[in-house]
Amino acid sequence: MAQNEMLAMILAGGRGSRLKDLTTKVAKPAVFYGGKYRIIDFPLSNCANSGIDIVGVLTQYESVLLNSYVAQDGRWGLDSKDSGVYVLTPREKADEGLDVYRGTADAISQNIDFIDTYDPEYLLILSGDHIYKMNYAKMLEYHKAMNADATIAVRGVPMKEASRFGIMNTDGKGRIVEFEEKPAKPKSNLASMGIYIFTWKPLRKMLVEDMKNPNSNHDFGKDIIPKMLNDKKGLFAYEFKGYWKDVGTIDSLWEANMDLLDPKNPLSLNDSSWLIYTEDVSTLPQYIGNDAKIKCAYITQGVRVEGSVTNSVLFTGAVVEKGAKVIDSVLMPGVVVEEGATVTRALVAENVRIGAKARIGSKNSENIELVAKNVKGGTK
Amino acid sequence: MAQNEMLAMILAGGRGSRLKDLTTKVAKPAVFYGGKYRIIDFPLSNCANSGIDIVGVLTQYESVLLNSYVAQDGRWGLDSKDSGVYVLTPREKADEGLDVYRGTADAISQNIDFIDTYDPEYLLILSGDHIYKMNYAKMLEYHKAMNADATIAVRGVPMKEASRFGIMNTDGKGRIVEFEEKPAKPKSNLASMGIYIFTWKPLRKMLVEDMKNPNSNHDFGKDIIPKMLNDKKGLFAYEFKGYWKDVGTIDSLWEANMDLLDPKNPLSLNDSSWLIYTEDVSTLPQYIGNDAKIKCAYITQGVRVEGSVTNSVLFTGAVVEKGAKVIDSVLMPGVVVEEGATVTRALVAENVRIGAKARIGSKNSENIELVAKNVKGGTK
Amino acid sequence: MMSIKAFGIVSSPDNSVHVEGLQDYRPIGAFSFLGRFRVIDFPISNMSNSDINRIQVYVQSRPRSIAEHVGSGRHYNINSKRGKIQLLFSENSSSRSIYNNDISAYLENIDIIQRMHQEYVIIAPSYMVYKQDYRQLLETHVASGADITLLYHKVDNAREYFKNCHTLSLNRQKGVQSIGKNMGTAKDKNIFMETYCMKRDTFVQLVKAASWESSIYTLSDIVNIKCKDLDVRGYQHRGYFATLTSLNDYFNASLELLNYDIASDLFRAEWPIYTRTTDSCPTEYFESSKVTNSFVSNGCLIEGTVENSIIGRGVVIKKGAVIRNSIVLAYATVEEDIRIENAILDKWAHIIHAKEIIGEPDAPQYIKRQDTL
Amino acid sequence: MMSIKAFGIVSSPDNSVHVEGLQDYRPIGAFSFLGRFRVIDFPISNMSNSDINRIQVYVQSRPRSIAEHVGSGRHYNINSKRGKIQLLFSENSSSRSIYNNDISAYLENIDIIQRMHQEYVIIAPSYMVYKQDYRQLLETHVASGADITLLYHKVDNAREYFKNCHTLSLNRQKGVQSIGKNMGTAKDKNIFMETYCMKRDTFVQLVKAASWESSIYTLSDIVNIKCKDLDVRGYQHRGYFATLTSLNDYFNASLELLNYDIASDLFRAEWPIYTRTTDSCPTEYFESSKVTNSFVSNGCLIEGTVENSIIGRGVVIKKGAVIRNSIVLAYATVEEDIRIENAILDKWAHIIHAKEIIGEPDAPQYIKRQDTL
Repeated sequence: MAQNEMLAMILAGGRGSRLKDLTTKVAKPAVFYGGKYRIIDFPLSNCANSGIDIVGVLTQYESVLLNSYVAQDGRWGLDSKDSGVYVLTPREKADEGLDVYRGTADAISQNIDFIDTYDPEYLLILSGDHIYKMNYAKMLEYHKAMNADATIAVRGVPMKEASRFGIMNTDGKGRIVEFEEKPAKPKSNLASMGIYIFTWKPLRKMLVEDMKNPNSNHDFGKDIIPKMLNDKKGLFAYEFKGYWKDVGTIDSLWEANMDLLDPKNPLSLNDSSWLIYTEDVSTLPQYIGNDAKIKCAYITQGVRVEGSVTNSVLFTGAVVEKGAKVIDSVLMPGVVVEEGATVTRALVAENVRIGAKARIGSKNSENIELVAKNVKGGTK
Repeated sequence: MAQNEMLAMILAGGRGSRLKDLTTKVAKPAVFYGGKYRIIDFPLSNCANSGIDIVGVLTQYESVLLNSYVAQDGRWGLDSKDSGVYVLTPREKADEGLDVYRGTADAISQNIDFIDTYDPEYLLILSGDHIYKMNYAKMLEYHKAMNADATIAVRGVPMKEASRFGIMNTDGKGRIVEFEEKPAKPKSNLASMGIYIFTWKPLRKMLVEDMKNPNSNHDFGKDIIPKMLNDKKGLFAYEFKGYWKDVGTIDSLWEANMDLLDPKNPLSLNDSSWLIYTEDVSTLPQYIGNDAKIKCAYITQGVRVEGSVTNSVLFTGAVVEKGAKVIDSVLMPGVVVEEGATVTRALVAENVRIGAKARIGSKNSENIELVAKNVKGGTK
Repeated sequence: MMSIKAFGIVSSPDNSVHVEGLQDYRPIGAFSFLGRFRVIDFPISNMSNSDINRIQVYVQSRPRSIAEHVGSGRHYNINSKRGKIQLLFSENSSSRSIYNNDISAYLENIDIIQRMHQEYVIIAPSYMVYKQDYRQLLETHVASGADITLLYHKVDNAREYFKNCHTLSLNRQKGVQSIGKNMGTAKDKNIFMETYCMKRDTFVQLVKAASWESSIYTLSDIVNIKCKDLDVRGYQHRGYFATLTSLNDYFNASLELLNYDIASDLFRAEWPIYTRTTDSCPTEYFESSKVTNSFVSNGCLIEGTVENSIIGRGVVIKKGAVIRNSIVLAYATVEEDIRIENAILDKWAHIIHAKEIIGEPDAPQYIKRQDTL
Repeated sequence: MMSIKAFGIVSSPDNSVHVEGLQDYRPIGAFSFLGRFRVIDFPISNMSNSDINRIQVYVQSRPRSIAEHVGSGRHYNINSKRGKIQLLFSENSSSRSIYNNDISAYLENIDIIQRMHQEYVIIAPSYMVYKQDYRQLLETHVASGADITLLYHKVDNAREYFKNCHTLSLNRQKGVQSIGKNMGTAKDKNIFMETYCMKRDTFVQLVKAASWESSIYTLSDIVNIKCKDLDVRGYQHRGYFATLTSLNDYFNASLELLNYDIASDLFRAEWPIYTRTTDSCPTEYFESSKVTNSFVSNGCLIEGTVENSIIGRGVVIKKGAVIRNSIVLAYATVEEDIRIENAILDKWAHIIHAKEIIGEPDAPQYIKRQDTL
């Protein structure tokens, strides 16, 4: 029975503070992306499509929405008899105080008892805030073929940018010989994607030791990986070549949305062999009104367009009223752009109302404007 | 759409320390009962059968198993589109520290944002560790008919024992005029069952105020109910007459199991109009061997009996080998009683193995013996 | 959802109904409606929203699409333990004979009907689209003391439309005097919505009585006969109402909803119409797209022109193609520069060579499933 | 569950098979087995445990019980988005004609088969009980380079048993030379388990070829014919194996499992047999109960004597009643002092007046569903 061969743990505790007002109420993995999705739909759908049945989601900070969202595991088909998505928050034990997660490794260590319940052979560790499609079953095959202790997914970045990343230097046959965090003079352009497969038993042992180490940051990148390299364990790099995005800022979130308008966009959410699953909604299909004008747009069900939409992504329930113009923008769920208003190069947060004739953003702005509060109508 | 008319919140944070070794690894609501159930199956099944779609389960302490258990909301059919069982643990907010629940009212207060998401008219508050069948929809009808601010379920206890309970004194028409916690001279025998329906809006206001009150214990019984009485709010008692048990000790847990052997047992788990749902298991049906002798027993699937069983309750996967005797006992899941062993007046914890020819418990013991560790074989 | 004292039955049309083309591939209940729904989503959502959590769906021929779409019913928001959507088949399912009617289907499953715990039954057709709170219907039925209550819709265009439908003759007290056929002889009629409310026991008696009297009697036949002996009353429905018992009806009923006010009255947030999601991604509109007054489902790629039309999931409309007053079902592809007007393109149709497909507003052109033209 | 490169087909028996009594109410796949299972749980669990997450179940007549039992398939541990258990009906379902065979069912659904993403198909019957890891079968098939691999079981009692079954003639290299019928002429035979592994494309070609050659050809007929042209091989199965194509076979196969060693080899923790739970409570044994060598399901009330028997869910056995060498299906009631031996009591049977129901070990007495005797 292969079902618990590999368990996935998604680290979803990031505050995402560079996403400003988008993350004051929700954790970063719950941020909206791509017309109908939330970012965490990507790792969760990847797990479902890769045949992983049990997923732990490690959350902290303001996560009531994220917790409720991922708890509905039927959204990703992870609700069959022995499947499930489990929310794991820091918790109080009978003999200890209540604690937060101190680092990425600590988040796993605190849940060793959860993992032990399923007795997996391998542990997959993912980040909850990356946008990409990846078959973890293939990565596991590679891990097994290499007889690895740990396999780290990497992707090639432009050499000149490599010094901004955690860089893996390999022996040319995939084996990692060195790991450098943001090296001044990078020797390779293979950046860690924060996706790890560990053979569970030896990792478990390391984690137990690491928990007791007062000098450790309890972090995979800072402590566990360096120690494994030091101990001459078998660490291998698994190169990923598809679309991948870490949307850390408003500008990059906007950009990732705009990428979907490219007809050759490699994320191709249309591919029926690797669907991304998300919350289901009960709405009308999208309605395009009598006077609507739509050019280059990514629009989902429940949207109503009576005005003009160009180069934009519109989420469920967004409304563009008559005479309103939406250009180079992202309208999150429930946004209403009232009559005659214009929205340019902006990212409008959930349920925000842009008053009639208001003008938001401008064609030549350096940064994308985040609109997180209702905007009163303009006069012009 | 009636679906979120009433939300249920189950307080499942009790340590249950009087259940000794049964609750060192699991929280009390996860303790086994009745051959195939866990205690929390009762309030959860009652919710499902009463037509409640959204249930929050408030846990703390050692609850990884409880959290995973209730997260599988399909077990109670609470997995349809807008239904769900949500685990709510104490959590850290962006601006505050991480905290435990300070009292029953605080547990609700800390989750006001969760409740607000569903915007219910009424809030049902339950305890996770009581065994009973109750239609909360009927209690809600009563709450509405009385135009109550709060309705508290009560049951008649013998007058001489009334001083051990929280007693509700009513005006004879159901209206509560006084609440006395463990009164020396009880005026009534109506004991609170810890089941409340509140009209949500006014309760929400009270909870927000209570959170700021430094002198409050943040408890429904100690603070909220007395204050409501003081404020002359409409509090009503709803009398419940069926089987009800709070299994606080090993003896009472054993007793509640033995109650099921009574052919006239009023809990009647056989009633197809009010089933109690629980985890599904993939096992053989129960197998009764060639030399087996069974008299008065409550036995579930996956059990194998080759020996003799009298007056006992056997959980999934329990095995009674040849020549072994089980008398007046409860064998929890996976217990093995080896050849020739005898178990009398005992409660044997999950997966414990009683060695061949061992003798456990005695016919005339005052208390029920809890066996929480493997027992080596006897010599006799 | 709190449960009420009624179970639901979603009925099949009898064999006198046949919708040209579409019905060759699936029963009416499985017809796509407004792009993302299927017709059967309406009766089931009405029941679910009315707190009915035990529903029997009667299926006749070609049950696959209904069986798959309804599935376990979780997407209809019905508790999967306490509630249940049950598909009931009739063994004569494939035969087109007049004996194969609703009564014979109920008779075949009469044990199951008799074992239901609920005191009342609401019967609604799988081939009509409307919104109705059955709690109100049941309350009115119980309060009135009637034996049977029938849902009807007052129309003033019965001469031209509703040709296959039954009508109710009502007295001043809303008592039903008889059930007849709409012969198109008058413009004002009370169209019977094939929706019944009664006690389960009354229903069982009617089914048995019908089968004793004549093996070709339908439920409406026997109720018509019993109008003399029983207290049968009408309950008026208001709002959008469509019968889908001919290709024209289906075409008109769909395009009528392009009036957004009518559509948004049928689809209200407090009365969700549930359906099974297909997890398709948003629709992509390209540089050259021109879309007006249309409902478009997810997963489409649109480069061409779409006017006054309903576009199903995953449809591809290439550059220069023009779709007007048409219904395009899921996964159809219209290649470059093709013109389509007053047409219904069935699922997976692929229009490559035909330069034009033009029907009439009152006689839409139907293109078969998987046809390559 | 990781997914493999094959989809699954659970096939229906052809019309030559008829199990007296039981099959009047449900197809063999829906027969109760060992109290808590249904026969179809075995092929589906084998597939699920073998990482097959797309499964087509072909149903012929009386589909309700299978449709309800299989439902959305979540209880078979298949991802409900990525995977799918699909019920496929054949339109001629009710007809008993020889034309209504497996090939006609596959032909009717050939589009759906051709649209499957997986390269291989595993076909297993809904009327046999065994445990098999199809990953091993597929690996062997692929490694051998064969066109078709057939699962078989070596038996030494083919003279008395397996009368309705096909047999394989194998050469030394396990090449299949022909598929024949077991005529009971020899005791040693390779019984064909009606289980196939091949490429989806090969399967589609066989289905089409069969229908061109003769409209009464079955899949095994065409494979038999193609043995000359294609590389067809056998793969030997070991362990418990039962065919349920007659009432006797059903009776014997069930009671054989009362040998606990055989039963626990078929039901292993690492190879769970999934089924739909009915949420019944544990079984209650009273003061006067005497039960030996029996499998008992949940929800029973037992006051009487049960020996060498299989007792379904919710069965009531009153004081003084004696059940011996029998199979009692769910919700049957045996009143006081009644003796039952070598019998099969169907669901909801109620034995009140008949003092004795006695069959023979090789000719069990069958009592109809809901019969009151």
